Amino acid sequence: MAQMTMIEAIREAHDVAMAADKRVVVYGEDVGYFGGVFRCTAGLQEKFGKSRCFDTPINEAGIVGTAIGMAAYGLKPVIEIQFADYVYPAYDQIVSEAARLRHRSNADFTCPIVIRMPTGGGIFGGQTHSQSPEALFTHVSGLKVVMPSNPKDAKGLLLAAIEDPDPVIFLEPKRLYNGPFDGHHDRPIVSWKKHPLGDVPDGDDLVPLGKAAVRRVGADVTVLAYGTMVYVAEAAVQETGVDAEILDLRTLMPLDLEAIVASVKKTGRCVIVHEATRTSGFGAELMSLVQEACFYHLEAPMIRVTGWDTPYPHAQEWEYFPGPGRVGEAFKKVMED
Amino acid sequence: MAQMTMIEAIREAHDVAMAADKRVVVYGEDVGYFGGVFRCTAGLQEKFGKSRCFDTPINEAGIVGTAIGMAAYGLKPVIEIQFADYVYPAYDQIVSEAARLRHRSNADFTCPIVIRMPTGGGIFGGQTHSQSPEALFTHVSGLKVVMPSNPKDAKGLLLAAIEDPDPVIFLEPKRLYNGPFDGHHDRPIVSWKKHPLGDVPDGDDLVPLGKAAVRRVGADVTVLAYGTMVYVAEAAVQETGVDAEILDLRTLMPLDLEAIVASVKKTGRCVIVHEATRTSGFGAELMSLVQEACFYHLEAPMIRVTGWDTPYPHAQEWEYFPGPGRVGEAFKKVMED
Amino acid sequence: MTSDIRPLSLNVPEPGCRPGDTPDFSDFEIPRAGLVPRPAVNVDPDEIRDMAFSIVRVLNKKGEAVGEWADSLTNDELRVGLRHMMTLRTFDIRMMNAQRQGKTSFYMQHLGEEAVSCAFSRAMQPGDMNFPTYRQAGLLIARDYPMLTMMNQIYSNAEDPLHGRQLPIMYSSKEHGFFSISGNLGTQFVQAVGWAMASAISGDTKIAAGWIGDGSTAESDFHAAMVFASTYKAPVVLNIVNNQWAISTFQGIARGGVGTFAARGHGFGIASIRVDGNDYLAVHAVAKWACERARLGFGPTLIEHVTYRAGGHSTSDDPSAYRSKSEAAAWPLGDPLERLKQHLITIGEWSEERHKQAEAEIHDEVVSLQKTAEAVGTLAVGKTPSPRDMFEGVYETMPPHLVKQRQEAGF
Amino acid sequence: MTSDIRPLSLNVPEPGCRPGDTPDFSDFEIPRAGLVPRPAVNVDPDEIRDMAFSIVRVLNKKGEAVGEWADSLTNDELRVGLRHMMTLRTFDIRMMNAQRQGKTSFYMQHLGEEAVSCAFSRAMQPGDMNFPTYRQAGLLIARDYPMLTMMNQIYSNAEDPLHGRQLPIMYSSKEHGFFSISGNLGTQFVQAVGWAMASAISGDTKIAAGWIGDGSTAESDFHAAMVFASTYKAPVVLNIVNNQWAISTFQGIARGGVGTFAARGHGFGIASIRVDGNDYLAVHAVAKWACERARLGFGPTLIEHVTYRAGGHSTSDDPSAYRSKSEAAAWPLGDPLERLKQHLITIGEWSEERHKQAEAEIHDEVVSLQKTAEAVGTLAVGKTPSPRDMFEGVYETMPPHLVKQRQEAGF
Ligand SMILES: Cc1ncc(C[n+]2csc(CCOP(=O)(O)OP(=O)(O)O)c2C)c(N)n1
Ligand SMILES: Cc1ncc(C[n+]2csc(CCOP(=O)(O)OP(=O)(O)O)c2C)c(N)n1
Ligand SMILES: [Mg+2]
Ligand SMILES: [Mg+2]
Repeated sequence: MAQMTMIEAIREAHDVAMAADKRVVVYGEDVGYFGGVFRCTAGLQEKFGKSRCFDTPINEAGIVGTAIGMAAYGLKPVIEIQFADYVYPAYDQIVSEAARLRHRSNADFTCPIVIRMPTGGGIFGGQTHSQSPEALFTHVSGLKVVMPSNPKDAKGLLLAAIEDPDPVIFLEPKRLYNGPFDGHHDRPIVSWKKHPLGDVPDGDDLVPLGKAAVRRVGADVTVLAYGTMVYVAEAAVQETGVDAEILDLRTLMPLDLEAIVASVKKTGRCVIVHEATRTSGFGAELMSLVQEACFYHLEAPMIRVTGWDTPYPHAQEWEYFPGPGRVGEAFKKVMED
Repeated sequence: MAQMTMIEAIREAHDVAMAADKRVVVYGEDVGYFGGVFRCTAGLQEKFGKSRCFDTPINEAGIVGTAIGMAAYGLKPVIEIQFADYVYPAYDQIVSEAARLRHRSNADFTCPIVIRMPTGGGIFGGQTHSQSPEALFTHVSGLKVVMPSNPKDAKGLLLAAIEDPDPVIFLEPKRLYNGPFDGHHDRPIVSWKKHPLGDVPDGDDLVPLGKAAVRRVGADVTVLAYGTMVYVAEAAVQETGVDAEILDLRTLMPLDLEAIVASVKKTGRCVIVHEATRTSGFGAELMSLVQEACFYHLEAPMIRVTGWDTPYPHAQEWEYFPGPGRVGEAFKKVMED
Repeated sequence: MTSDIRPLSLNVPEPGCRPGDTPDFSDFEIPRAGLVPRPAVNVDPDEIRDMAFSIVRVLNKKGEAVGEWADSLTNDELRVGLRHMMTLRTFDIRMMNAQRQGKTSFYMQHLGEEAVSCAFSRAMQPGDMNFPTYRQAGLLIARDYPMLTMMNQIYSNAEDPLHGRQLPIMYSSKEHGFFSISGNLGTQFVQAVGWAMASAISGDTKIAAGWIGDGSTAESDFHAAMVFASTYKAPVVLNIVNNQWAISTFQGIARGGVGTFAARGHGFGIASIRVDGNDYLAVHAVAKWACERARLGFGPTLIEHVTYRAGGHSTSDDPSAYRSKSEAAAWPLGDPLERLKQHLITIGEWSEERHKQAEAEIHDEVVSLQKTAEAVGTLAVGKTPSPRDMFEGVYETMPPHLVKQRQEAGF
Repeated sequence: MTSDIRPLSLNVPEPGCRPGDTPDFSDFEIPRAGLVPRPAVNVDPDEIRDMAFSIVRVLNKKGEAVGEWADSLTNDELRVGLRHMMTLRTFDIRMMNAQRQGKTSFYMQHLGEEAVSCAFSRAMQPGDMNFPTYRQAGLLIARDYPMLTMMNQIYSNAEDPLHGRQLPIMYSSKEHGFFSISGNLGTQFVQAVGWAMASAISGDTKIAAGWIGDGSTAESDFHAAMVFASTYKAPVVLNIVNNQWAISTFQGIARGGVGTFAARGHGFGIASIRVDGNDYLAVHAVAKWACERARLGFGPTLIEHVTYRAGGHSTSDDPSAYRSKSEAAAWPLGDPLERLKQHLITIGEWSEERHKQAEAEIHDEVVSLQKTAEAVGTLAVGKTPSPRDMFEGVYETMPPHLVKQRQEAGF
């Protein structure tokens, strides 16, 4: 066990996987010599050599396209898109190729690749360094979609993603890289070094894909959250005193619907929180699944607390970000209804 | 008034717009000399000349990227993506550029472009000629998303889209190009030539964006549908005798939520039908909006009838396609619940 | 200088010939066979810039094999090659017909381009991998992939190896070095580079070949492929099949009316060669050279196969709407099958009689296989793939939501 | 041939010099100033292939302007140019500092590259349009876009013309021929081609200029731009700013260690020229040539500006982690500002005193503007843009769901 930031945990997952399996190769823009703009791959090139960890030309389609070819050959590429906002040039390769290869070839060829990308806002990154594109991947059959919220999960889920036989979109909330963040941007930054979830087991322990974690047991309302929003929800609980049960979904596809349904059936109320734009966000799917499965258990309309349907603004970052104030209000409203 | 197929109506909308406004230019793969693989632009090059209607290199990013530049100059490009399945190479230009240009430049530059694309299955087109990617656009702030279901609307909505000052994704259900289609693939093909909605007004009458049409007034259940699914829903009504109210949404963004809410409040039940993959499909957003607005009016869980969460298969097309049988069952279920 | 400037206008390239016009290929420069020398496989790409503007040709008008690129194949191998091309053509004819009869939804033929994939296939080694488009079934035929399996897929019957999920003709066979065809243009070009990089990363000796059409070189993935191939000196052969047309669009729209497609390799320091795609011997020799270059670690080669799409783009296409009906006949590089046949006859290794006999044999073989396939089923008739199959293989393990959907669907 | 094949290995290009190494640019070929002739603006691109491998240079070591590309500017214009570069450099220094003080979130400077955008800007005409990246603020400075407005945007204060929506430095000014910067690399290159096509379609006489970094030429949109520019002979100048680095990645990763970036134009029949990007006179002369060529209907030009990013990539970057600290000083093309200054002194049109005085004036002007801007507000301090503004401008007319969200947000 060692106390780590999320960056260190991610780096360690790479290290463990590369040491265990020669087929694991790691690459992306600035990923090799420099170790990534967020340093998640620092030291890997030195340790494993330039053919297993290297810098690439700035071409996201090429990064994913070559990874698909490598996976078809038999390697296990773990690639980085520098920011999730820059994944769109690779969207065709992901949607039309990686996601469908197994199905269309009847498993003659498969695509075990992991596409990592820093996600989400809260760092004044404006519209091109803040996006949360998860719903654009959950709609695509054949992809798995993961978003860890802490160092422990980041390591375990990344190891599971690398082991997975299918393509995994691995979204890393960059605002959590160095410490948990509850949306109170005006308060001092906390570090993972003192957080229980910063305690990362050594070795190759996986956190299985498809399993949510209950971060807080509660009776009043179920909160469905992932990534940064888990801490925002925790702050809202503290501030409102509402006894919420907080689920950290961790994997969006496949989803731990069982855990969700069990909780909502218990509480009868549900608030869904994500940072992405609201319309057609993943919250819509969650809300639909809950209404389909728990209709007769719901005592009040579910509420979505999300980023607004605008580009992620620079100066108005904290008005855009669904902070604890907005989540707290949703708690109150859902309890009143 | 003239009786037209949807192809003819789309062609006529181009013709009217190009004649009225020199800024309208039309291009895409095989769009110029040949007039498009579905012939939606036939005759335009001959009539308006090669600089207003032309063939392009096969590069969807280039087609959209140049259109953005042209729009910034002051033209109004109406471009064709040969199949919706091939829009992904242009996804970055659409999402990162077209959708955000007005906002990020504070309207210093704007992007009045229309991106047309044949959509949906039912022609044994397999995974690469059948997709319905609407939800990948409704999640993107700054885009409008339109899907006509008949010649009259196709012309009127396309004219409205061309007039619109913002980028519009214009999805054309290709299975409706030549006639209405209710999912009974084993029955003879009907033509628009005998259908009231094949009666297309002359001139430049718009069908405004953002307004749904009530295709059938009913009391038992509200059906939210668009494109081909409107006819599937009509067939299901005939076959089950359920007195459904069928809304043809026509524009998904901005959505006519008012019409939806009014209908659901009246019927207390709701079935949502689309051809796209279920998870994170537009049905999820519709279901969420209805539960948010009509929670206390709902008498039964809403039901989604959709394409399955698989690539669109070739041989199993009719098992994938949400046909009248499946919609009818949803009617019965929602009435029993 | 502003005052006397004339208004600008848009340049839109036009083919030389449209329906009603008389085809005229007199501008099309064809170097004589044997002219282009064969450089060492480790040549510096800069030293062979000219090869991107010339055309490697082996068979001359008299049907002789001449020049430094001749002799890459024995006479037995040439006869095998001829048989492959004849087989592919017969196969195409039967399947085009089957489509017209409604036995499949869709077909795409190779008419006039048979030499490209048939000859290339024979220059590769077992274990190498092609990333083909939909117009290289010759790669399979020439590697003895069972035609019956191809037909089963085309008919989407119960024996379709892809279980009806994929379109007809979008084959996949890892065993035969044939990557799953996508249907999206261009995507596979950069995947080929990735596969080749993986071979290099693994210290392997296998190479990859990418395939793309003239029209599809315009796709951005072409660039991704060139950039990655160039940077990492990937052991890959990148093939452009310039068959002059992209559906209704002539190659000048993708090429910009200047230079050649092969010349696009120069900016990347990639060895670039044009070859007569209707000359089985030339294609094979150039393919062999490029494969050797890749395998020996000298990096990628870009090959432009100059050929002509003599048929429609697909069964959904009628080319008479956009090009002269006599254009195919006027195409100056002739018919690949006819040219190889004449060569073999010229050198006394073949005859009209043997050809007729081979034709009959192939016809019988294909027809008999067709019957076998049709006995299983054709599109939506007879034994068809299970609807259950559409839910399988989305992931290795079916996740709960798909299990539920499958149950909901009743399969 | 299979048996004796050695295992393949991956080629990963490396820069000549990493932290701790002594920079060595001796391999970098620099033709002497005045060497490259100036062709006619309607020259056939094939005839000037060499220009993609040479470097157009005007200022020699002695500070004289020599050769056919000299004399595109008067001495007055040169002094204006010097002032622009000095202003940009001073502006950068102040804003880098402001970022360190937390007054803005982010900044990107131009150190060492000032000549490229400052000189290019002066070769364009009113009404022409640039599609810049984040490192061409010189285009604005040299067109007298108000620095105060730039600062207001950098500070995201209430006077920010983009209302706080966009990042600092991602300027937009149609009036000044400056297209809204995106932040996504490469996207704008093909948009520039589209704008130029629109001008041609409209029978206008305006031209466009696209901008891209060396690293970003690897993006696929580069290809889209080249293909469309080539096919439609768009009146566009396509600029590659090769400043040797893309964050931590040296230009060899994008270039594949072969040829030049300019050479990528050849495969498209596009006139391609390399220019000394640290030579204000050379950049201006080449820009003028290319703009004229475009405006007269002779089609696109690809220009590679050879320069060096002397500072960090952005305020988030520390280059000492990946390159030698002395590399910037060793860069053989010198400092653009110093070189123009020396030229003017050499020809007797400037002096150290005048320079010092100009420096002081510029410093005072920038500082005073900065005070004015800061009096309005800095990031999240003072008068800031309204949160209401984030909901505006998503569409021309706010749709009902956004009105509702705005109300929900309480603005
Ligand atoms: C990304 C994408 N865009 C468009 C299409 C539609 N399409 C199919 S084939 C074709 C023409 C391809 O021409 P070419 O590359 O020359 O290949 P050929 O058919 O001549 O072999 C087009 C435009 C597609 N399949 N994929
Ligand atoms: C599509 C995309 N991918 C990645 C990035 C992240 N990024 C920003 S700048 C940069 C380096 C660009 O280098 P270059 O093109 O040489 O321009 P320079 O910064 O040297 O001016 C990268 C990788 C981005 N902004 N957009
Ligand atoms: Mg072709
Ligand atoms: Mg650079």
